[in-house]
Amino acid sequence: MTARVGVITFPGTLDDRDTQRAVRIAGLEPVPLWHRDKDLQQVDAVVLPGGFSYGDYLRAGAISRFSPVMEKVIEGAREGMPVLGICNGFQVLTETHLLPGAMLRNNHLHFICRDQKLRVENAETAWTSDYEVGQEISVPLKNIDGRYVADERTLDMLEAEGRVAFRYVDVNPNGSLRDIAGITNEAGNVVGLMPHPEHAVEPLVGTGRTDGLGFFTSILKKLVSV
Amino acid sequence: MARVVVDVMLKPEILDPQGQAVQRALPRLGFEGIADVRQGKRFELEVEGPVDEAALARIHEMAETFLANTVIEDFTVKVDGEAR
Amino acid sequence: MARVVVDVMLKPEILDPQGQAVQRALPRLGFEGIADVRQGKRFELEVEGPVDEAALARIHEMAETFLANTVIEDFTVKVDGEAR
Amino acid sequence: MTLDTVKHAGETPDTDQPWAELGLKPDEYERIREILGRRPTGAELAMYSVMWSEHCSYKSSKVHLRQFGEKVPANDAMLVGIGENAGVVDVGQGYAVTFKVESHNHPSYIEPYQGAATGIGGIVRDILAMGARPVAVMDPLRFGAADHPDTKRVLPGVVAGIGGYGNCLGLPNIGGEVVFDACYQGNPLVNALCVGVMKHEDIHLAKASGAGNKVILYGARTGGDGIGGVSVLASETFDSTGPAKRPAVQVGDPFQEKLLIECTLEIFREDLVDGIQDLGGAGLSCATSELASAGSGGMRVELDTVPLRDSSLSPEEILMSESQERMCAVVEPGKVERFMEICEKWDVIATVIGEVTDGERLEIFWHGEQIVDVPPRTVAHEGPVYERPYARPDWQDALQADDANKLPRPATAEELRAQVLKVVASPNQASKSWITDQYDRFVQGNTILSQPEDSGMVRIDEETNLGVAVATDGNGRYTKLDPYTGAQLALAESYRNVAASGARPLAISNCLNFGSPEDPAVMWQFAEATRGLADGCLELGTPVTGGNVSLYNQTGETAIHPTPVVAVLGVIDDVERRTPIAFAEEGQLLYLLGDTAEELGGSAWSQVIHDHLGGLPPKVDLGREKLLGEILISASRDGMADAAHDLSDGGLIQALVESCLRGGKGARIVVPDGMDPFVFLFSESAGRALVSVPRSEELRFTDMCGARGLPATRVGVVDGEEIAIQGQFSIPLAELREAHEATIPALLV
Ligand SMILES: Nc1ncnc2c1ncn2[C@@H]1O[C@H](COP(=O)(O)OP(=O)(O)O)[C@@H](O)[C@H]1O
Ligand SMILES: [Mg+2]
Repeated sequence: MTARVGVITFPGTLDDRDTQRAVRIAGLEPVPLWHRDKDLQQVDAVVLPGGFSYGDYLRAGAISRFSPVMEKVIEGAREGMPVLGICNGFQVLTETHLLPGAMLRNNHLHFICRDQKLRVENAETAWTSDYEVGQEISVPLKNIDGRYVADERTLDMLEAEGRVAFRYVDVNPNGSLRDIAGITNEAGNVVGLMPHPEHAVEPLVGTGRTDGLGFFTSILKKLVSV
Repeated sequence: MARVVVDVMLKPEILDPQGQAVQRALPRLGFEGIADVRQGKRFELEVEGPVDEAALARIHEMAETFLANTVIEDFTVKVDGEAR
Repeated sequence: MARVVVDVMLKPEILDPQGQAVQRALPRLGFEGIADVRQGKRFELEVEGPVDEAALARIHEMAETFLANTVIEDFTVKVDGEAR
Repeated sequence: MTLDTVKHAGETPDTDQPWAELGLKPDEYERIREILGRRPTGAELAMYSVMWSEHCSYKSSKVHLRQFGEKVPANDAMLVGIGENAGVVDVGQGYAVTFKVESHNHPSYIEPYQGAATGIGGIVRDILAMGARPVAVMDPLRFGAADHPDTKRVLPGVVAGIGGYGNCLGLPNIGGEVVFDACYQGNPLVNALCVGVMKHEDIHLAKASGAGNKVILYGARTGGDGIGGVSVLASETFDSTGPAKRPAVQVGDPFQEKLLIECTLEIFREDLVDGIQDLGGAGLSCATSELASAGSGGMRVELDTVPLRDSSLSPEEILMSESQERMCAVVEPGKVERFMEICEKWDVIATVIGEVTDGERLEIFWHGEQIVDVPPRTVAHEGPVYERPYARPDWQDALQADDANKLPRPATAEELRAQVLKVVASPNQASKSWITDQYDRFVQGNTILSQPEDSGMVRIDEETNLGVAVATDGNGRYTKLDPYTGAQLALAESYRNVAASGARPLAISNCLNFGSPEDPAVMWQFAEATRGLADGCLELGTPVTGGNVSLYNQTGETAIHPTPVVAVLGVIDDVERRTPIAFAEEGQLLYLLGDTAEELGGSAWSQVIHDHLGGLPPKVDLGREKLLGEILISASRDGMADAAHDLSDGGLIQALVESCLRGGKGARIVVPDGMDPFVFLFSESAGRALVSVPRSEELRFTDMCGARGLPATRVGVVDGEEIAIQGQFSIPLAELREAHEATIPALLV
């Protein structure tokens, strides 16, 4: 029996089917969850995929955070359930304050789609244990509201506690403070990042790299070994 | 230095998807009694020198030709008093 | 029905590339003398019923929890008189 | 104002009506009166005027477009042909693919962001209406001079609009074109293409049948935007004053459209609709009359039931409104409840607005009174048809006599080198990544190839690796020099691009962008181009499955270059066998396929170095194109080529630079004996491609070319960090990259 990973679809979510595919490729069972669901169907972990939920109107992630399913996600996250927010999912996690800071319009004001190099800064979270600290990976990045900001104190705290999970390497594609591409909560079960690991799991499509598979194999190991 | 504010709103007959999305979300969040929401842009301009009629006329022109697309948007210009 | 306006602006210490882009474009278009531009959002709410203190308090809460993200934004609420 | 009912119209035959303001001609108005046996009501007049506009009725182009149906090549792949929302082709394994390209030119000039955004929205709904899941978009674009100040307004807005809408829908953008030319200054061309995939049994058609079946309008509420958009924006020149008292530009809501897509696909999955039609130009007028016209029986609509955004709209305005993100479905009564449930699930508003009747009329009611009573075919399918006069313009001879082959050429190797750098850095030849990086090319996780590859390719079956490839091309300069040949060159190039990626070309869609049909010279260009395209498709064996015509692209007396944009769709059985353009393997051999003649008319070189347009375009040999295609496809399938790039504008040097930069590897090139190095590098002879062949495959590859009679010349080897043309010059890759990539950002930021 393998572990079950819930993949939430909000209205306007785009990468839900891609995320389910990545989960499947890693050997996990994807469980589609709907934004109106009031329970999580006993999944072992949850991914909030990318997209433009509610059109990203108002602010990216601002409306989705009030979806019924998010109450359960917040509850679960506080109890230690692994939660991964990718792109729009990361934006939702900051709007719910499960992760600190906020996402703003890219400093160049354009949507940007590129193959982005990242450095793994924390390989102890639920979603990064298959990587090594300092390892560089390349995964697609695509967003218009990808600029991570937080006040200095929060940034210092994140650094001091080792909670910056990923940093942009070579190019900071959006003006994120301190090149932050992804962060984790204190317990390491909640991780959010702007780039898209689920689009780097097959050699044939996208950029042709599989550097993103580690997210899903990390969670597989964690869930199946406990 | 004085501050001039230019508000740019979609014309009333033009679809405002953002405002609609906000309005539709409100009841779910427990806020009732809002019949309509329109979302627009607010520009705060810090103007060097006096904000006299000539300056306002120029800002008006700027709003008309650049800050707003008057095919779909209306705008208003107003002086906001001393900038903080 | 009365109109209440909520203005949401990025906090002063947060970089506002949209405002900056506008400001940078102005001289090219022949508009000089604008020292700074900040771009924010304006929400026009049509409120059913009286806009009394209770209503304003609710709108304030709505702005604080929803219309603005106070990690990065400031907001103001004001009554705009009768809606057209 | 009293309501202009059918009864009232019958009683007041002499009432003055604003038919001229609505763009109708006197004889057209007369014909409406004849059809109805009375004067039309205001609502009927509104419907006829939008549906008989150039944009909806194709009244000037119809007589020429007929050739696409008449000269049909033998090809059993076509499942649905011209006439539906989009054509459908069989790609095997039970899959069907639908694709179409459309224009949104004029709105994009007025409001670049929204004009382009709603262009994507419109074409996506066409594809959806066929029953397919949209899987990719492309955007062939043309702007005025790169350094013109207005280009700085139009281009970034258009690109942001295409990205803003397409990215939000989750559709990968897998290709397109960006061309600059002063002729498009006041008339940018914003064409948009969408591809969709379904199983054969899921194909849906736009027809209403079965008396008692319900007509359901679903999606966005109807507002006052875009009224008169069709007739004013798409049919008339800008200076004419149209009827637009309401804004003629629409604002798109991609979020609503995303919901509409998912909701509609779920409705298809449960087999709940009989007929379906998207609402595009001419809104409800178009949807109701087309559904009724294509089906059996009539239709009755209660206009009061249409959900409105603005309660002050008149019935005429409701019928003409082009509010975006709406669809119209015909549903059996027993399935209505489930239909509504699915709409509710997706937060999509759905309303029964009428039903199919056993009569023959389209009847529309407002406040209980009848305001429309028409035979639907006369609105939708039997509009006016013009045999517009056409004549070869008197300047054509002089233009062709102004031979580009006689222009001064570089005298030294150093000058040749400088011109190479200048051409690859020119706006039309420069890298477009500043633009294409604003588009999501990864979403849906099936993108095999995307810009800057020769074609965009997506996988459509994860188990079997079946895929489709699409390329779009058009060259207004060639077409201006010779419209017949120019259209065929566009076809040939697009065909070649698909084949170079390893896919087998199957079918064509096209978007014909021209000036005013009332100008006999433009009409001649149009007639020649359609004839060229139809003949070409017949010869290549690839049927035209659909397309779009955009006329009146002109400012005053000056028309744009005639610009037919041709999209070719191909199929590839195993996407793992695709051929990319990157020269990445050191030591591989570079083969030039095809013949190089001295052909510089309309070339990039003549434009960049001499600002010249004259002479004849390159010759077309479609038999040769077909052979080249077969070789490229075989090479891909049998692993004989690791990379291939078609040769087109900019000639060999342009292809070489692109492939080397993409792979990060240089090349050493030898000019073949007896060939002039300048002609070798810059000629734009058609029917050519550059291929990177592993040494182990060389013999097999050359044998294949030899056996089939395709000239294959070994011209060099992948090697080093520079492009070196033996005996001439060399340029480091870094210098080429700088030249190629810096141009567009510098123009626009
Ligand atoms: N507006 C655009 N949108 C998406 N892709 C584009 C656009 N413009 C150009 N491209 C892509 O850039 C690449 C180079 O374009 P082009 O030089 O026109 O190709 P070709 O000459 O081979 O037809 C192609 O992959 C094309 O699809
Ligand atoms: Mg090509």
